[in-house]
Amino acid sequence: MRMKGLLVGAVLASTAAMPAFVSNAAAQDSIYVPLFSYRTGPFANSGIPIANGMSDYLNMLNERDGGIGGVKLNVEECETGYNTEKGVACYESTKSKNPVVTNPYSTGITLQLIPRASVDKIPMLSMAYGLSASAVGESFPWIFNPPATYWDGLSMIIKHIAGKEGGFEKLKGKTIGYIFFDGGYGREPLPLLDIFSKKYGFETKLYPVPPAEMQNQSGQWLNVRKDKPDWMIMWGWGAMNPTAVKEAARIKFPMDKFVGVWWSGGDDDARPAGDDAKGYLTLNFNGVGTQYPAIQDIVKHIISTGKTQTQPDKVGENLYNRGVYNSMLIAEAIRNAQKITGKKAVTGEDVRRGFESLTITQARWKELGLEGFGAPITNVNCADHNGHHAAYMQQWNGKNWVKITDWIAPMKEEVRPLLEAAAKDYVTKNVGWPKRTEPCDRPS
Amino acid sequence: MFYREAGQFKTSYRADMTVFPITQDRIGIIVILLIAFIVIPLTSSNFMLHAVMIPFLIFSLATIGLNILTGYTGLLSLGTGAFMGVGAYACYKLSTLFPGVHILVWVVASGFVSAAVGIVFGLPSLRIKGFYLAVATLAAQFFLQWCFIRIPWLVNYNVSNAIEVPRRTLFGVHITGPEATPQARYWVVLTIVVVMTWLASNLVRGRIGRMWMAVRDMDIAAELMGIRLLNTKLLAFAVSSFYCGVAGAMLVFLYYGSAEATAFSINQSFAVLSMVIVGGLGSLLGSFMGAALIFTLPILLPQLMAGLGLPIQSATAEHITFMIVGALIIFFLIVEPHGLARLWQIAKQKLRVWPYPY
Amino acid sequence: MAQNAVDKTVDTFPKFLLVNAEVRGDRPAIREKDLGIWQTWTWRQVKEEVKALALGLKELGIERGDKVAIIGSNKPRLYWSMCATQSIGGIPVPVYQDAVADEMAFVLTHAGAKIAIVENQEQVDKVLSISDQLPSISHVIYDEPRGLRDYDHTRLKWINEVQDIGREAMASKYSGDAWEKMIAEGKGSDIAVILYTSGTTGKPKGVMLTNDSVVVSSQNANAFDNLTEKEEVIAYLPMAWVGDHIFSYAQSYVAGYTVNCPESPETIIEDRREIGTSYAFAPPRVYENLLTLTMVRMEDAGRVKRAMFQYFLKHAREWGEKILNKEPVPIAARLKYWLGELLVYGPMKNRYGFTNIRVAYTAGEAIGPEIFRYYRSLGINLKQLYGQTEAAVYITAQPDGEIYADTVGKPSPDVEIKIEDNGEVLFRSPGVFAGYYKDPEKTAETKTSDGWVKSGDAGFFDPKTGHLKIIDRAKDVGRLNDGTLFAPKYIENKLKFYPNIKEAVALGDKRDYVTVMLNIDLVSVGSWAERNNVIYGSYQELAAHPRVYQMLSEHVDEVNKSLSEEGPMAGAQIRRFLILHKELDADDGELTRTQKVRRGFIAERYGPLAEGLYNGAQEVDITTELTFEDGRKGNISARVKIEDMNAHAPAAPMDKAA
Amino acid sequence: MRAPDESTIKAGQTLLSVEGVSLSFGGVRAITDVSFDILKGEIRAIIGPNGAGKTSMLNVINGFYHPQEGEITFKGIKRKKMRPHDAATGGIARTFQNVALFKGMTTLDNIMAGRTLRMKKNIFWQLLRFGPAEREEIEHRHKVEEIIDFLEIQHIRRVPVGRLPYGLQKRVELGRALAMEPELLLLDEPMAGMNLEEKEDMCRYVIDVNNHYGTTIALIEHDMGVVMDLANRVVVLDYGQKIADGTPDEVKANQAVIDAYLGVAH
Amino acid sequence: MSATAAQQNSDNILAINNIEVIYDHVILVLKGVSLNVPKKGIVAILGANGAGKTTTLKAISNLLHAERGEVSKGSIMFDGKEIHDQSPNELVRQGCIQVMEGRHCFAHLTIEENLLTGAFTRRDGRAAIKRDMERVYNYFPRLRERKNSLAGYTSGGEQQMCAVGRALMSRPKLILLDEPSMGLAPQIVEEIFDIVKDLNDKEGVTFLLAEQNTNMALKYAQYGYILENGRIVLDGDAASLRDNEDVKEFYLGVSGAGRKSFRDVKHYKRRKRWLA
Repeated sequence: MRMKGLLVGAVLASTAAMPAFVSNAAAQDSIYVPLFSYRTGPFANSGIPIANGMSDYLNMLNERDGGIGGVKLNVEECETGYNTEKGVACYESTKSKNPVVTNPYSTGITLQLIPRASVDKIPMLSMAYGLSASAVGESFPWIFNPPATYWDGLSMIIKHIAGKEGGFEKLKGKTIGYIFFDGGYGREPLPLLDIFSKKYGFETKLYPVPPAEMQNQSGQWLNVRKDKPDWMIMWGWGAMNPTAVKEAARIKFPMDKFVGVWWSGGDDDARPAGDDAKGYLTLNFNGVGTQYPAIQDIVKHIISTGKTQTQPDKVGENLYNRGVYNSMLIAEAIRNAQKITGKKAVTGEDVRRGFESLTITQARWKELGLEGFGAPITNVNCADHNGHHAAYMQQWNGKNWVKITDWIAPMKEEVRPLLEAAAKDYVTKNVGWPKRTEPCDRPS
Repeated sequence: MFYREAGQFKTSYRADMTVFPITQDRIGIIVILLIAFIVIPLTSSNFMLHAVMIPFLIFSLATIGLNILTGYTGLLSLGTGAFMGVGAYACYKLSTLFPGVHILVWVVASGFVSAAVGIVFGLPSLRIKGFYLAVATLAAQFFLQWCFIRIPWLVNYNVSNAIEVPRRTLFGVHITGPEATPQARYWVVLTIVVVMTWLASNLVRGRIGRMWMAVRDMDIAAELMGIRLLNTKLLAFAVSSFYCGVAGAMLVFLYYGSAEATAFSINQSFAVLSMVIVGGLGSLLGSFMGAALIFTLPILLPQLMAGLGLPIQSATAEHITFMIVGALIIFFLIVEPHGLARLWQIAKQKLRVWPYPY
Repeated sequence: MAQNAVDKTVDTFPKFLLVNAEVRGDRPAIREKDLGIWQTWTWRQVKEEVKALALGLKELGIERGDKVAIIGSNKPRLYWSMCATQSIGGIPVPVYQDAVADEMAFVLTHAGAKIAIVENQEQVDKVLSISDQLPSISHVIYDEPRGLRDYDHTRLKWINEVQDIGREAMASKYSGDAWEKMIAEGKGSDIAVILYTSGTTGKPKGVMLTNDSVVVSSQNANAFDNLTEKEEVIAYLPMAWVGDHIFSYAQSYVAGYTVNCPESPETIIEDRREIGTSYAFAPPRVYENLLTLTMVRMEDAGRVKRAMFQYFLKHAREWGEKILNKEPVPIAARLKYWLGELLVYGPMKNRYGFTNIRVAYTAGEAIGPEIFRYYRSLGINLKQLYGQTEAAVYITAQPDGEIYADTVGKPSPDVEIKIEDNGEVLFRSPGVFAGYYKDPEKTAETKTSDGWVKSGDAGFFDPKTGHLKIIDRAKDVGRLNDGTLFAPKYIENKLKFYPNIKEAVALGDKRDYVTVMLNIDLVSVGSWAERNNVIYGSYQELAAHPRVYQMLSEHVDEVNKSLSEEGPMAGAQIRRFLILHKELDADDGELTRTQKVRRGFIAERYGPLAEGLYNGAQEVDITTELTFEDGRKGNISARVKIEDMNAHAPAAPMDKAA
Repeated sequence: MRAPDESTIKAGQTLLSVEGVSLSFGGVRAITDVSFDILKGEIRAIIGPNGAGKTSMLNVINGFYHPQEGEITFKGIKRKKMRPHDAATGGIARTFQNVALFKGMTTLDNIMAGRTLRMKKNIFWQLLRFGPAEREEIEHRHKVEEIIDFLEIQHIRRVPVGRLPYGLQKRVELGRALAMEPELLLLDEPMAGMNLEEKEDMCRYVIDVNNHYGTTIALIEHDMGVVMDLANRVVVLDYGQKIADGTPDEVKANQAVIDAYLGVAH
Repeated sequence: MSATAAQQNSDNILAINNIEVIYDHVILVLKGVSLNVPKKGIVAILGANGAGKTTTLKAISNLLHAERGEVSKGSIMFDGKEIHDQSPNELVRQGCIQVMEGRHCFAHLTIEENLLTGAFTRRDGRAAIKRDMERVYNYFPRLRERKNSLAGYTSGGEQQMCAVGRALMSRPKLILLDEPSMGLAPQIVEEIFDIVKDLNDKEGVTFLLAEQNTNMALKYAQYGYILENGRIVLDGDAASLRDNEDVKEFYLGVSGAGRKSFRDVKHYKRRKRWLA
């Protein structure tokens, strides 16, 4: 029992040590932005470029502009390993330092943290992942998931397929396969897929990939070969993606009929299959490449000065730029918050308001040095925390992603009712879910 | 050294058979309990309580559960994660089906569901032993996890396929859901863990504990004592699963707040098994020590490194933590293959004969 | 306790039992480690047990004045037997349990015991083996039935059966307070107990002590050290020895404190630790053994631990006694002592079972000053006393705060002491014995008509402290042929203070010079041998080892040096010595049952060796007969080497006054 | 140790008999048509060379092996085969040639385990461990302490038996068997690997158990001195067959026994 | 010959000097044990269970670690070399092999295969091994008869022979034999001891045996050590030990009136006087 005593002692000692650095970080002349990231664990291949892009952009703002509105950003990464327990631990360890936003970067962690956001008054950005229903601002005032939901993504993919097939009516009798990560993330599109399938008369084939089996999909692809679907749609992440691409190439599935969601479009997802992956399609909502002035600023201020972990040749890759997009949203929300409140050192509550009035017009994109990097963000407001913005389709040419379509708008009218219903369902199941009390800044 | 046992004598078997026959140990445990119940919640940060102490306690309980099966009864199981999951899902279903009943009732009741499931999967243990049994429990793990993912009824048809924890109170204080303060949750967890540890210690010290150990050590002789092997093994499965089930329910209701099936994956089984092994087979104290080393250290180490002001990237810290924890586990297992509990036992023995060497 | 001291009507031990059962009926009277725990009897329970036993004995024919022999190690039922016997007017005669059958036969016949209450099969066998010499014994009662089931039970009875007989009698013949009335008939002037002293010469003598003398002696002793009913003592010394009778029986009945009987003689150290005695009594040998064990074990400890131990021991030697004596001590020394208490002294006391000790006594023999100071420096209030069976123990004792390693203290309460011209110590007190049983001649020799008892010891009062110092047995003090004073025990004690030397026998009276025969201490020398790579297979081999001889000759030389500095003793330096090939043993008659050397007997038994010491031989062959407990004999033979020593020139005594 | 004898069988009557028992493993005959009986209260020795089927015989008696032929009658109940649980509840206890103790448990717990059948309090009382469960535990602890005292193993009460030397393990195993308060005690080479002193102790225990508690004892032993001094009757097996049965003196003089086993007349 | 005398004798194949063994860091098992085994001798270690006989053998063959024991003091010299830090198989190669108590044969191998495993450390070719096999069969004709039987199905005596035979296959100079008579019928015990004697006479193999069966041990050994509580309390040549009163009383079971009956054992023991 005494050992336990020692242990408790050690624990006490460490708690005693903690406030020291906590108070350090919480100094009022900076804005604390924790970035949950995962550079370790099974999803590290996707996690590393995103983490790099996220922190490089914010650090670039510090270097180039001296932060936002003259206030330095205190950027701190917290390693989650894509593990829920560690994510919760990260949330707890950062919470006390007055973060202005939570950036969980994992649907699993997001789900755990959604109920806490309103209690702890920290807005949470789950950019195009997490709980789709959280787009309903009335029910989830603290959660933001722009620029689009998975349902939006699915609708865009169906739209693209219909376009290729020659119209929605041509979908009738077709078979569309859906290979997905067998968890909350991959399962979310299922109801909409069901609706579409009924509406347009195509048959769906489901190929779930259990989390433990991400790197062993031969069974699923054997079935794909047997079923011979006309199209394959993929909702994959991490190691699941390159495996699926390789497997698809192995069974000689036509790669230009294989479409992934935006989380299946990393450079490292397609590259291992090399030329065999040529033609593989994914959705994307951020630009690829280093041609953007802002990206050049990152290279100048961060990459070339060595203030980063990023390898220079990885800058501009899809997921790296995805990370930049994510940080850009955070930065814009903070900037908005400063504008709305007139304060410099803004709080979580302020930033929530900043998110609710998030607008990035074509012009603003240009101001940011990111012209054409993303579709204009125009629809985020108190009621809609997502906006259902457009994305485009990109294709792997064996070396790089190539943008092959213009912005494709989602079928918002199909998606929105589903969202409303899901949000309602969530609220009824979670008895005692708080009613929205937060005021709305932009009545428009 | 501080063990001064002169003058501590027993005049009855009752006194001789208490958990802590040595006064210094009794004082020690009281001090630890005081610290645990009062000092820690009053002085620790929310992070400490929520991210360290609560899961540490919950995993300790799960480790006790597995220890009952593996350490005391000698039955190797790789299904701990799934049995925890059964507890979690059972608790979720029960608490949403009967919202009127107090949540803590369901936390405990979910243990019984888990126990029932444990008994079913324990049936093969009469015929198979060792690694073969481990494989059978592995099947349980996969089957149950499959159930968690495939049976939407278990999650009340949530699209996210996750359990979401309802808000519940105890004496008007939130203990589950986001409004529950870490302190409140910590107290609830601590109380349950302390009570269940006490019950487990009663059990393993009595007839049933001896039956388990007898089956573990020499089943032929046990049979000759009139111990029915199947009943004894199934009882071990039931009790073990009960503990794991309660731990699983607490994990979701008092720690995560919501959970997906992945929380109860094979990794969780291995984690708990390594806690048992590192802590020491057949030791309740070891269960706590194992949980502390395997679970708490990886969380505290990066914090400590950051606290020391080492300019380390979070991922690097993570890697270093991995290495340190791995090295520590190997170190402890080399120094003492019977786990931390045995290490402590030896240390205690040395303290008792202090300053003599033997 | 105060109430007992005042109440003069309570003058026998059975009466004290009744008082205790009344006043502190629920307090523990006696415990025994048995079946894994300390089985406890309260005073009230003891009263019931004793009553049943007493009436059982009565039924078996014990009448007023009859003797009951009690043979065995310290067991509750044997202690109860004493009180039971006393309660019906009988006289208990405890006998040394390790006595061989012949010795036992003498005592039992001499005392004319009617019943023998014995511990177990071993004692039963012994008594039965001499039963043809013991016509007076009508019954043998045993405590532990193991192995005795198939014995002829015509004269044999289990003690529980005797109690059953007693309980039956209680229901019929002796209903009501018949037994209490029997107790009331007892008087203070009745003989309470007959204790046979083995004596270093001759046949044992039966010392008769009256209730009055034992009670007074006990009351005074309790008052002297403020003993209360809360004391815990452990009874492990032979019941036939006056020390145990007083400490574990008489003082306990008078003060009402608890006596604890160990599980077996092998577990005493363990049992003492469990109980944590508050009041302890032991001959120097016990303290020596404990210290030797400590030193041997610490030799095996790691370097750091050993260094720590030595460091704090040194500090304790410097300050420990001062702190114990409540003298002013600098705060730094106190702090360091406190740290030492935490790290060393406390744990050591714990190991010894002395954590709760209030008073500890050593007596019977001189204790090495180093050993004495060691215990005191740890904070154990170890004191010396001087006592005799004829005085119901207490003659002198050291009061708290007046502790000197080389004195035996001041006269105990109510004791008068005078020193005869020849140096012999005489004492007079209410505690003195009534006489030797069936031996008025010896009684008259020892006890004068006006109550003074000749102790047989030579001693003097230290003018500085006013404490008594004992030199030697008066009649042992002799002269060398050149007329030099020769006090053998004085020399032997100096030798025995070395942990390597277990026993020493000094010869020299009416000889040309002093020689000694030594016994090595196997634990201590054995451990030394291990550390120094000295290989040995047996005691005999180790004892004959040249390096052991060399080591001991250094010790002898140091003793010679210290003798040379002590004026009159300077002439009595040791000129030759040898190491005996076997350990001296009471079974062979070489030691008394209280472990004192019987010098004359040894000189005779080892005649060839004694001769060799004086005829210049370098080696002597000897064959010695051994006696086993069961009376069988064996032989052991050896060639013993004799070592010559040089004497130191006498130093001027005034230089060494300190 | 034993409660007052509740058996229906009186001293001198047949307690157990095996009739025509044959046992084989995969065609290899271990025991062939062996019959003998054990009388209530006697010490019955089974001797024979290594591999003669002595241990197999004990395994048949307490139900580990099921004979292909023959019958076992125990306390008047005739059956084709015994089951371990029936043997235990019926009052048969045994020790093993190679010591089958619960190695990770202390001496005390091992012997306590011997009392499992006599402990009744259910798991809920066990969980709480006060009231009835504790009283039961204390009551049995007392019995166990008597056994510990009887076998003089107080000093190893708290030592895990795996750490004990072989001789003491044998003693603990005897203690565990005694804790069952058996009517029939089967001892498989209780004195193997012991020196004289330890054998003497063990003999004392065996005699005491037999004498004081009236326990019937069947014992396999190689030390002829022990067998001759202790046994009332001796059955001799060789290659699975009974070659002699009688008093020690008769067996000792039997030529077949001398040839097969003793070598020279002892 | 006393131990001291024997130590100076350079003909000792094994010399143990003052070793101490501690188990589990805190339990002292052997204390200051010294013993010598002369070349081509048979030396017996006698003593009760737990006296430290097996521990002594294991200390020599370096098998203590498996049981959490260690030699904390002293030295062990085999053939003039310190062997404290040599692995058991290195020792076998040098000619010191232990036959463990309880005859650990590989139950699922045949007798012949078991014997072959004993030649595992040898590098001198198949023919030599074949010759040795023949030699073993000559000493143990019973093994030849059963050479194709699985060791697990042979009798205790045959297993013991197999274990000794297997040890012989490594061509040892010294065999440490732990309890060769345990659990064996008297006839077999004699057979095995006869073979030991034979091997000693004809092959010059040295034996150090730990044995409970004092009668047998002192009949075949030339020298004996008696261990009690981890110390040597008595040693001497076999004849003198047989004459020692205490050995008679406690180990041989003879007293003045001849052999004692096991029926008459007392509940108390005569005090040992080893050291007197």
